[in-house]
Amino acid sequence: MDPIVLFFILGVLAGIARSDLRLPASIYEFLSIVLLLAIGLKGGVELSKQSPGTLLPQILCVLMLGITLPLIAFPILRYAGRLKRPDAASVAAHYGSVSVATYAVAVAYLAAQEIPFEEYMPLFVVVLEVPAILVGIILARGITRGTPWGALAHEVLLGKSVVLLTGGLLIGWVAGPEGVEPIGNLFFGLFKGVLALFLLEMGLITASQMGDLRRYGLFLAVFAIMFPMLSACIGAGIAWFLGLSQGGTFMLATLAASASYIAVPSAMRMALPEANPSLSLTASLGITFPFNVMLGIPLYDALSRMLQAGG
Amino acid sequence: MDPIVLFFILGVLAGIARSDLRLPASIYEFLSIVLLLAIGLKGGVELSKQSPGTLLPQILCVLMLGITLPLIAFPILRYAGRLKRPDAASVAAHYGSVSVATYAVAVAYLAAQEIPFEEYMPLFVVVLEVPAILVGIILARGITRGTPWGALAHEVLLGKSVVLLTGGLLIGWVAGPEGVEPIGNLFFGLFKGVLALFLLEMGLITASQMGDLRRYGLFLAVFAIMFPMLSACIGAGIAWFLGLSQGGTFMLATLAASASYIAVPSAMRMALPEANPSLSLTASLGITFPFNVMLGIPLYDALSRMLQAGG
Amino acid sequence: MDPIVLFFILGVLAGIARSDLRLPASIYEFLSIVLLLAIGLKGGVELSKQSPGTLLPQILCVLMLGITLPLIAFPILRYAGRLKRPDAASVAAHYGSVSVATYAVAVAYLAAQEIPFEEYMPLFVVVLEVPAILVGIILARGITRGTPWGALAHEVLLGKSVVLLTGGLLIGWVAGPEGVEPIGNLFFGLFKGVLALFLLEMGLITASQMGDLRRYGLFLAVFAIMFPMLSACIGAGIAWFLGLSQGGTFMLATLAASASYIAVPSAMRMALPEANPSLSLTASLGITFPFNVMLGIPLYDALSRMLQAGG
Amino acid sequence: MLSESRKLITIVSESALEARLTKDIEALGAHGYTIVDARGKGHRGVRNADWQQAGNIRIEVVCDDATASAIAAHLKQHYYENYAMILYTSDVNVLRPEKF
Amino acid sequence: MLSESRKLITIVSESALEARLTKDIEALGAHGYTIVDARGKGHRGVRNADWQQAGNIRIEVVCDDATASAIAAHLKQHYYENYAMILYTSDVNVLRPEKF
Amino acid sequence: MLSESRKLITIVSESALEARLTKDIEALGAHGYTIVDARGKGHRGVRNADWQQAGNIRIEVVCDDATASAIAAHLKQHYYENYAMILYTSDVNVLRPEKF
Ligand SMILES: Nc1ncnc2c1ncn2[C@@H]1O[C@H](COP(=O)(O)O)[C@@H](O)[C@H]1O
Ligand SMILES: Nc1ncnc2c1ncn2[C@@H]1O[C@H](COP(=O)(O)O)[C@@H](O)[C@H]1O
Ligand SMILES: Nc1ncnc2c1ncn2[C@@H]1O[C@H](COP(=O)(O)O)[C@@H](O)[C@H]1O
Ligand code: NA
Ligand code: NA
Ligand code: NA
Repeated sequence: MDPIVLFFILGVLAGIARSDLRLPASIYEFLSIVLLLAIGLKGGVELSKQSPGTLLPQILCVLMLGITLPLIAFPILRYAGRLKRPDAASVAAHYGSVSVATYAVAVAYLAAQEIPFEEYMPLFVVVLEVPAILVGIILARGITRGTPWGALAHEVLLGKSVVLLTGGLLIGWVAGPEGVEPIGNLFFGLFKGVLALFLLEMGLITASQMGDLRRYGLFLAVFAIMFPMLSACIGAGIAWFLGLSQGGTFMLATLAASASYIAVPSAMRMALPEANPSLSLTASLGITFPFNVMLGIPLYDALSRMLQAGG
Repeated sequence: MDPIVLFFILGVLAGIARSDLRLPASIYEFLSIVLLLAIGLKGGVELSKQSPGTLLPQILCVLMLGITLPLIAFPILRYAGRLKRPDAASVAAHYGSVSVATYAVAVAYLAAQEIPFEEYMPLFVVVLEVPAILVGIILARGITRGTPWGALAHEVLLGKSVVLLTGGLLIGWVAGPEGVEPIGNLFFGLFKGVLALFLLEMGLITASQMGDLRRYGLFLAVFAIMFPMLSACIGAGIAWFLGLSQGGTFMLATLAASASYIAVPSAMRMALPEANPSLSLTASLGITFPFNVMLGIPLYDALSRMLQAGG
Repeated sequence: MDPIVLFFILGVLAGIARSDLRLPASIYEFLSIVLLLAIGLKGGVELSKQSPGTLLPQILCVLMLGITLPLIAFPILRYAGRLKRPDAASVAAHYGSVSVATYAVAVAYLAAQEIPFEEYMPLFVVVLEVPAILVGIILARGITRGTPWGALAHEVLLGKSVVLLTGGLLIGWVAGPEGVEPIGNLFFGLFKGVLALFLLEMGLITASQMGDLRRYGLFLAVFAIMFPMLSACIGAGIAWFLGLSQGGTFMLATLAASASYIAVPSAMRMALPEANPSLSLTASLGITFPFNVMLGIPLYDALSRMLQAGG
Repeated sequence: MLSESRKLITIVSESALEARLTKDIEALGAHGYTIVDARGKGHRGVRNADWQQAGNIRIEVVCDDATASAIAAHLKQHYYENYAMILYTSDVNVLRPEKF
Repeated sequence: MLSESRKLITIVSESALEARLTKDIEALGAHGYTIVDARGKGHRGVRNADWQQAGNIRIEVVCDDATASAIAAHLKQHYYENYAMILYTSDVNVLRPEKF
Repeated sequence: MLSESRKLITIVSESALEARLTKDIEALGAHGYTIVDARGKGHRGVRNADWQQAGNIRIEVVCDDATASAIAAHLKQHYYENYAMILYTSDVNVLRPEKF
């Protein structure tokens, strides 16, 4: 098992055992900034080698993926799960969007096995982050009623994760491979170490979310495991349709399967304050994230191999 | 002189001169987390190469060391030093346990001279951390009276330093040398730099502890220098008995000579609140730590060479 | 364009767009501590190779530079700019002193082009930091009136930046090239990455300072661009007179052109509290710093080449 | 010297609301505010500041009676239903009444 | 609107006691608490929060009179002798009295 | 038990003044103080604690009336003109009056 996953497990166990271990909030923030920039930079460097002609259709398909996923999740949550309308919409938005931490673990997973993939994929992370939020709000409210769209757009598009990913992409794109080389020791050389520390804290946070699990019953737990697997299939299907490599298919499957726990919660708190934030976080952080990191990723890897072999 | 010791001296001087230099508390915390994990990981990787047959007798001897040291310290403190019973017990517990920072400086010291040692030694750090706490409490209270043993065990065994050291050991042990390689840039490549920054802050903290020195009189100062030298001899003796290498003898001597300033103070605050915490910290942080870092380590090196030559 | 400058621009744009991106204050502090130590260490290592005979005249000339610059700035600010006496004196002190961040960007600039320079130059940073503060206070008050010189000397000479630079210089000087090698991964290997993150936050801070720009009118903006160019010429002239290399000439020009935003504001707040701190910061952080980082540095490079070619 | 009395209104709520709350407070006529980061527990459970979504802020505003009432009414109407929030007021004496 | 009065009890003590104090406060009937990290000086010397052992926390609890008295009595009995701690109470008006 | 009354004086000012203010407060007879880091806005603009120069501290002192007045008078005279600062007092009941 990848040692970074062991760090996550250490965090979960320490959290469950109520250890006083904690990464200071400012350090968690710092590590996440470094990860977001590193992912953006790496993607940007690769981006400079792509032609817009290849990218545009891919971007459009990924955008469709981000719109479709919450539209599938919503009726399941609302009718099978009997969640209130805003809660169903909010959870749907979380699962339509992505988790950068899961993406980072997937990157490390491929690196450990030396499997190549379309390295400009961070672009898709940005593209997937936003649309599910809009879909979620419209699902809860319709288009007409008084959503503060301006303030919301500001919150989402200028939120930390979008700015750092996009900023990193642009800097990497402008600077190119030689340009980023002198800052590579920090952003690339330390990537896995930083990710390990980050996952340690994620484990601690996950453990504290797990406490609420009982409150929300079995349906949520089942949804939080089954829906990502469905999403992964859809994501892998689109990747196959786009002709991505096996590594790329795996990445898009994992992205689809991941659920947001940063950008979407903030946006929902603002746009759908009547939705229960703890419900969504328990699902995405307390179940889906650990599931993906520990079991999902090998599954999606197998899935992408099957598709590649079959195709 | 090793530059990391110079960082410590810089911190002490800046502190004494009342400079406004400070590492933020969250950074101090972060650096200590990295050091503890790094030490644990390194030890764990080596552990995977050892057989339980060699380790078990060593662990038992080291355990005895951790029980014996406070039992020797207590009567000295109580009768020669005329400390109150809980104070004597608390100081004894500090000196029976270990300081991970001192261990780290010793590791760097050997690395600079390219002297090998039994690299699974972090195991002994964990083994030495706990027993002196129990001995200290029993010395103060006896076994019968109302110590909250359950809460205390939780506090000690799930305290930050035990969790990180043990977690690091286990991760290193499971992952093995190739497994930890991708996170090596952070945990091993930066080790000495992180240690340098950590020691800078330790110097500042030490300087602030030195202020209280005058309050507690000469006996404490003498004890805080002489007792570590005695402990070092006992530690070195045990190492010699176990047939450890010269490097290993030096390490065990240094571990024995070091005094806790993290785990034990926390535990004593909980289990022996009537003991004066500032008394123990002044001794262990204000005197013993700088003594060990600047003078003790070369002394214990000489000691281990003598033993090795003699044996 | 150097990617570290792109990080700065990213910060400025994110700040202007009111993104919620922020580096935690403790991280900003940490990064600045690492940069100051790294700069000091590097300088100290080189210092050990110099003879006092070469250094002393250079130090004296640089000292003169630090005294002269505020004496030139003051009448401009007071009579052309019609600032109140304490404000004129305070701004003059800012521009007589230096900005370590600007120095770091200049170092990275030369490194990217592989241009050598007198690497003991951090010594000049320290030498330039202090005198302008004294000159500023005397310009505002004369020598006689009740300045708390003792407290002030303490504040300045034991301030974070002087202690870390001087400490780094001394450690580097004592430890020498091999001594600092084991801590080189952190202090030298990560230098540009740390600088990039630091400049990201500097950009955010700069953007927040720019808001006050309108308040202070055109004169201040013009001064904050023109005066550094004048200072750069004077600095370059002195470097030429001292026979420094082209790289060294560029560095001294940049140092002269830079304006303090750490040590001097603190000192002025203490010694000249009636001076408006926001006025000086708007000039030095809101205008001069971005100007130097984005446009000034290439200009001063051209200037130093001309001088070198001409001389 | 400290004879002039004012209201001190203290609000504890979610960190995420900082920008909106300070805007509202200023719009309702307060001349300033002071914020510290906090953690805590209440009807909406533990908010332990482990990471950004989970922290509180504690806002203090010194103002006159009318402004205090206006702030309390506004927050009750707009935030109480959906956000973690408590609010209380007390009497304080100030040094420079013209500032508040 | 803010006519209902309650007690505000403020405790400053050692960070190390956080878990125990909050447990006690809840057990004694308080419905919530707010904590901020602090530093300070008192009879037991400077506690400057340089590192973990040396920091304070400042806990605030809004509650009724009886709970406030119970908390004060409990803390006095169990912590005052051996720990750095101060405690004071004041009167506040609250918006939703049913919460406290 | 909490019958003894004292003054609580709260000061919000620039972080840079911490050392000087605590020295003054002790010199004027207070037996202790508690400090938390803060940010805020007032007549001298936003102080958002983004970096060292731009942060506030919030100091609390529990003391008798005379000391509170002395502190208020001293700060008014020495700092109000040139530094960002507010100050207010209120009445609190304390547990161990001999401490303050
Ligand atoms: N009784 C109380 N005393 C002090 N602080 C409280 C109290 N109740 C709630 N709080 C604070 O207010 C926040 C929001 O409260 P609530 O809306 O009840 O969850 C909590 O996270 C606490 O920080
Ligand atoms: N007179 C006081 N005013 C405000 N805070 C105080 C006072 N005395 C003590 N404190 C705070 O309470 C903590 C513990 O006080 P003590 O038990 O007296 O050492 C100190 O570290 C301060 O933070
Ligand atoms: N009306 C107010 N209520 C609460 N805090 C205030 C108020 N006015 C000012 N402050 C705080 O006091 C600091 C200095 O105020 P000033 O001197 O008015 O700029 C501000 O940065 C705020 O933190
Ligand atoms: Na998804
Ligand atoms: Na020991
Ligand atoms: Na200058």
